[in-house]
Amino acid sequence: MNWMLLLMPALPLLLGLTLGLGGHVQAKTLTGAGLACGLAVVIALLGTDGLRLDWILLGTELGVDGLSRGLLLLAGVLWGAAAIHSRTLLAGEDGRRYAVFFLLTLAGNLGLLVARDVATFYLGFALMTFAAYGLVVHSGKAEAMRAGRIYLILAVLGEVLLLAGLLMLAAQAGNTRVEAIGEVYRQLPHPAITAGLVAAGFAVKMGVVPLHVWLPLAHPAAPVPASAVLSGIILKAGLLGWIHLLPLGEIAVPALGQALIALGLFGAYYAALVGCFQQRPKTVLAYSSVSQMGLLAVLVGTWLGGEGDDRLLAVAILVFAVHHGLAKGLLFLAVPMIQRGVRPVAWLSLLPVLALAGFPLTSGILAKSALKTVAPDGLSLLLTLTSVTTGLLLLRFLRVAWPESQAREPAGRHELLSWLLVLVLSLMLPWWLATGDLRGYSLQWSSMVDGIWPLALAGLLAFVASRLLPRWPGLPEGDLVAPLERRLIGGGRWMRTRLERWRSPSAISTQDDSGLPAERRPWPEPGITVGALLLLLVVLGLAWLIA
Amino acid sequence: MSDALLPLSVFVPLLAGVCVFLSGGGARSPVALSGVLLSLAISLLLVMAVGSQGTLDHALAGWEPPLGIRLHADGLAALMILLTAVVGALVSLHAVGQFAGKSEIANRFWTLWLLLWGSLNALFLSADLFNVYVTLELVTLAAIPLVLLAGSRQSVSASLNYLLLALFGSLLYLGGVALIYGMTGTLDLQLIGERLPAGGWPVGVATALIVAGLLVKAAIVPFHFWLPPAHGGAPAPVSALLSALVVKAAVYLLLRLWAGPLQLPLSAPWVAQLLGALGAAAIILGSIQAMRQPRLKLVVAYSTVAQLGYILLFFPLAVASAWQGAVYHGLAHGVAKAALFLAAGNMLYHLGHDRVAELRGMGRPLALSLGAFAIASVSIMGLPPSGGFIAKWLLLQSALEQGLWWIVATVLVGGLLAAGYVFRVMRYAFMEAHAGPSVDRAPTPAQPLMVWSALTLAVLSIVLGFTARPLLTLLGEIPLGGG
Amino acid sequence: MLTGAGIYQALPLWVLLSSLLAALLVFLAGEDRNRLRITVNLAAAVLKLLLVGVMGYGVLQGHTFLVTMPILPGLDLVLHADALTMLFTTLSALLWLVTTIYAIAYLERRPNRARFFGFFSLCVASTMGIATAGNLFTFFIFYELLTLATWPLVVHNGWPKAMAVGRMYLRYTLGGGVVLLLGIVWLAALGQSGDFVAGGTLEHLAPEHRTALIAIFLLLIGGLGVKAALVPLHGWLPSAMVAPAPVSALLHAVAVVKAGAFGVVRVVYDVFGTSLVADLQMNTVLALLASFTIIYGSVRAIAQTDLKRRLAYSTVSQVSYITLGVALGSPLATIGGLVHLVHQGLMKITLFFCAGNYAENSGIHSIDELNGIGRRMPWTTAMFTIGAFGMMGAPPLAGFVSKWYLGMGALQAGAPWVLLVLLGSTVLNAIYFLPLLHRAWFRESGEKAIATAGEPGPGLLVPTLLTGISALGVGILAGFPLSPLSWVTFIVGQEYAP
Amino acid sequence: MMAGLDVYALAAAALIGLGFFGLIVQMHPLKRLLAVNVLGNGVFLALIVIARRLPGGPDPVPHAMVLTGIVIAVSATAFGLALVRRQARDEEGDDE
Repeated sequence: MNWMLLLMPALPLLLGLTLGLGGHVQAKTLTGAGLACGLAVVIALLGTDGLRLDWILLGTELGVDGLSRGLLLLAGVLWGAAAIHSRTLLAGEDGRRYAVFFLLTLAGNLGLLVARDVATFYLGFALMTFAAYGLVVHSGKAEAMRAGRIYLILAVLGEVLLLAGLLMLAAQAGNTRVEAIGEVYRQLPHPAITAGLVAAGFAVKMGVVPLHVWLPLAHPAAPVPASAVLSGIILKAGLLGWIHLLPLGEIAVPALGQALIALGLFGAYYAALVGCFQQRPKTVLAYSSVSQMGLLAVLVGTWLGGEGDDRLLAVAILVFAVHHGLAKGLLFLAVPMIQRGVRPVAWLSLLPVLALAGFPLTSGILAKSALKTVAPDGLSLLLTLTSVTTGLLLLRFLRVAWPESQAREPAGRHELLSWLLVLVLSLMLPWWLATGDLRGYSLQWSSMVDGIWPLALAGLLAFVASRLLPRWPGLPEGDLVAPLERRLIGGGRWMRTRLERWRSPSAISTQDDSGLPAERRPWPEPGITVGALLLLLVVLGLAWLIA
Repeated sequence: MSDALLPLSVFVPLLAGVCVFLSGGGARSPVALSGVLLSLAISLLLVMAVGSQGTLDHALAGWEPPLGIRLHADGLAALMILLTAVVGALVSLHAVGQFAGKSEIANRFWTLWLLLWGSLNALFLSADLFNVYVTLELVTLAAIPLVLLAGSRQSVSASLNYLLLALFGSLLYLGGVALIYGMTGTLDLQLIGERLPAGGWPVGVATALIVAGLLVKAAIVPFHFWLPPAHGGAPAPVSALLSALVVKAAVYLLLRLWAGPLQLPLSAPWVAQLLGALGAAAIILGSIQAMRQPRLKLVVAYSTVAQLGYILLFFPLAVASAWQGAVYHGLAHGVAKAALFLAAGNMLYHLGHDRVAELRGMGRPLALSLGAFAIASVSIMGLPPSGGFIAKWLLLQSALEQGLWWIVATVLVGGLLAAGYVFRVMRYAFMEAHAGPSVDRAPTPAQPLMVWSALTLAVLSIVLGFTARPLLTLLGEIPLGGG
Repeated sequence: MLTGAGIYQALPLWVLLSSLLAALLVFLAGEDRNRLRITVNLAAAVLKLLLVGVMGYGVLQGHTFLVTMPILPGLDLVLHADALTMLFTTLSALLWLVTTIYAIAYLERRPNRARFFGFFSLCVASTMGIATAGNLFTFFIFYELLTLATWPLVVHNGWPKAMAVGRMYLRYTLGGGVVLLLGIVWLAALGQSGDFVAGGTLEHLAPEHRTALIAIFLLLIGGLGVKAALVPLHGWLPSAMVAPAPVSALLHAVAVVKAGAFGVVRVVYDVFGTSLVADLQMNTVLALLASFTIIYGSVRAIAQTDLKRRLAYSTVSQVSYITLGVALGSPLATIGGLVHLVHQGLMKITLFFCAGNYAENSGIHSIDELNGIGRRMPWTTAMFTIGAFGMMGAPPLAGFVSKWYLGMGALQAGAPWVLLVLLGSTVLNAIYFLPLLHRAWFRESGEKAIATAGEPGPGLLVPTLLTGISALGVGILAGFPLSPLSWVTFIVGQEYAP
Repeated sequence: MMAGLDVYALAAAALIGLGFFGLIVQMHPLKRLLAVNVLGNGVFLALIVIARRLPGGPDPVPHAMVLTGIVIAVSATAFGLALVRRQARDEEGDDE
């Protein structure tokens, strides 16, 4: 059974690497991705023993626990749907390239989900991060290139911060196993520094403000299925990283926990507000993701601060992550169909929208309840109020995405199929994963009320605002990045000219075009007269010296 | 029995030379070659005898000193005889090719060269100051006509200059000998050491005269100026012999006098430093001049000026490892320089010119000669593995042991400068050339004998890097304390 | 004398001679005997690989090979084979075979092949000598021989620019050789043979000759630093890029820079010993120097627009990882440094093969010309990607393993600031490599890419693939018993054994 | 032992000085050759002086040395003269 743990990431990896050899792109990709996703679902459902492979990397260990099984299920579903949705892309120009990066990203993602040691986790994380770049810039448009550049800069930054933290862990205990991470932190002289680096490294992926700027750029630039997995599961890799590699529940790092909570809350509001002033549906969704990830950061921060109950927190995080992943993936998959005016899809898409808004009976209310059960006491109002901003944001989404006219062209078969798959599962999976307590709590009347009034308030606010503002103002995508980018580009150009002016030593020696030094004239030589006189001098000198 | 080898090693080459001169027509070359072979054999036997029995002595015709002539072979002499024999034999092979079809010049060459060989052996074996004078003059008088074989006008005036200065030098030397005889009443190298007063003006003047005379003959800076035109202008085999052996003879005498009668005066601190400084100046100036020469053979000739300087560095050091280093440098330089001159001669022979800047693309037609040049250069630069490296190592080590940093610096810088002039040549040889090297006349490829003799010498200069132990055993201990 | 045991014992000598004789044969065969030359080259490369394999097995069994030839009293030519030797010989022997194949294909129909391959073999022979040298004296012999053997390769094209670069190369390397020689002779003057013995042999001199030892150490490092391209002695390396691609690959991955780095390893571990180096406070000096080089090389690489020059500055930076690991002196850092000796070799040779493929196949020399070449030459570009990511230290590639151990070692050695260097270097590597990959894979095809028909022939492509996949393999299979990492761990275990 | 001044010793010194002066002042090769010969004769005379100065009659060894020296000097001078003539001929060849 446990060999599947290796096979699952290895299959897309090898397929991806050998796809360049030729062969049928679509068939291979779909088979490979399908098999891998199938394996993921099987492993997630059945569970398995761990697998130790000492000869791989620095001693690899694979395995699953409750949380990663849940995320693995999410990954299996979303990647499977994305693979189906990608069919048209695979047929197009550069389809082979897309397939390669798709499979590599998939391999990295699945690999990190089952990694149980630091190095392997980092391997999967890095593979996924860098391969995803290929997906972001796939379209080749200037916009995509810019998004890719910023994605890469932040990704490298994250990798570096992460590596620093991991090396500190490794210096203490070698290639640490995930289970033993708390023990290692206890031995560290300054656990807060290490934890800070690790947290910051993953925060880039999680889109914690202010490291979120790549998200609103990358999502709209990437092809639809890529956006879906990006928001749905790739972001969650950062979450898993936090859970695996921070000493959650083992030792408390209050300062860091509070920082995460503060940044998370701020991000939840800030991203939602900025998102309200965006023009494109995928950008709005991206901001929504940032906002929602902020809430997850609050949960992790709470845990890291040493508050709350471990088990409840784990469940809450899992439910929230799966709920958000499915709902957001669903919306991303739906966007092109909605924009083209496929009405049924548009109407059905209200389901995930409502779920994200935390409407009663949707998976959203489950997530919101979970959040409330574990959130620190002082924050419950603030957390509830995020539903208002989320509601506003989703209204904005509907506003910019809603079709102006009837469908000009029908939805593609694969498009529809993948969407339906996720839709069905999104209605069931979160409920299935939740504990009985949580389900019961979510179905209470008070929770329902809590689910409805913020939305109502949001609707009211939206109505008032649209009255007050005849022309809806816009904000640049990626908000903070615009001014920063100008500085950066200017600085980079300045650096570059500096560096270029810095003449290399070879430039001097290669000036000599002919390579021939001018023949220098030999010195004139003394004649006999001079020689004889010198000789006399030597004689006298020597004689004097000896005497 | 084996002490009979001493006179044989002197008279066999001399007689062979005379025979070549007397024999006529087609017989000359065979006679000459058999003379070379015979001389080689006797030299090798002599070296083996010294190796197995230690020092050998022989009084000519049973006449004992002071009126008789005593021949004396110790390790130092044996090594020089070995060098002469090996280099001489290989250069002779080269000469067979070089002078093929020019019987007149060949005749003169063989006669003079065999005479020179005999004189050199006599010089190495001489055990008294006056015999040294005689043999030194013999060497000079055999060497200068060899230079003239090229027949060019420059060589005539160069020879004349050299002759006048050399005569002046030898007269100075003779004056010094006279003074020493006046003080000690003997000419025997060993006895002088015992009888010479410890100091005073007469000793000073005598030593100064002798050393100065030898400096001229050894072409040590500032008396080097006669050497490059003479060595650079002569035919290749002659240049090789002159650079490898003839100048070496005078330097050998300096070492011999230090080892024998004049150790005390020559070890006076400032004298030793002065000689060392002259050596250093030779290394630096010679190398820089070598870099500036437009013609290949002049480059090699100036390289000789520079390389001779290393041996003089012995005087300020004056310890066992420096002794070994200096002598070994003499051997290594002899072999390598002969190879360089032969290789350069092959290029000149082939192209009709040896202008460095026009050697582009000569690597193809002259690959083996260029190879010989390159391999021998390794030793000249003092890079491993080669005889030059071993010598340099020994000199450096003794300089460091005594903390003589200026010598360390000179040796190291000298190596770099040598690389400068060697690679200047190599650079042109490696340059891209579509049409091959420029020529002054229709190219005449060098004969295999010429090529392979150069290559063999070059390889020997590398082999010397691995044979230091037996050769230095043969050399024996540094003769400290006079006699 | 020539008993079976004697022959076996002299294995290092045979390894050395296998390429020395190949060089000789190639020279003598001349320009026109193409078949013979190729046969000799390949046969020698394979033979050497076999010999190295046998030797490696012997070393693994605990046998110590030793050949001694007395040169001067107290001065022997010593060839030996210990675990460290095997690390370097195996790398060289493998890469020589690959590079030979590549070079044969690369130089097809070009002039002066006999000369090229002769010096090529001589160069490898010197490398073997450096690897098997048993004392500083022997090391120096081959170190200088290497200089002489590589110069003709650097100037092989014979262009005026190449000649000028050749002159510069000589100035640096011969100058370095002189400094090194001074250090070695000084050591000899103190009565030390400079034998390579694990843990060093000079500790007893420390009280009396402290200053001299510091000076000697600096001289040795200075001399070796030229070839190891430590700033400010690195100037020759980027310029030496005028050489043909296989030469660049050889210079950067196997022979020259590695010889310098290997020498640093020998000096620190087997001549001085880590404790003495630490006692003299030289480890800090060396670590600072290496760190500065790492950052400096990367920064300079960013500004290069010529592909090979960018790679060259990258080498300047990467090779110093080895020095850094050695300087830090903790066991883990040592593992990182030594394993990088192999890893950097594999990655850099891949990159240079790729650069050679681009140049040879499409005429691409500058970075701007890479646009869209990934579509035409996917395999080459894929290998280039592997190499580039490896240099950045991304898992599971070879560079990651090195960086991982270096980082751990830095913390173990109590030098957390080195972490900043490593991470800074990662960022800088990303800055100068990722745009290349972006161009190659994602930009619109440029002129050169459009004019390209496809991948180069198998002679160029197969070696590239072999090394690229190896760079991947040694990372993925780092935990495998015979991987470089395991081998290095074995070596370091010996060095730090009580 | 190198005792006081006498006419021979002074003459030897004078000859040496004259010869040296000639060698450095004269430019013509023939005159230089002659100067070297004068110098040589001075040295020979000095040797004779040394022979005379030893107690117990003239010492034969310096005499033998002088004889040999003269032979060498003669042959070297002859060779030198041949060279001078050759050089002169070469220059004549230039004039024509």
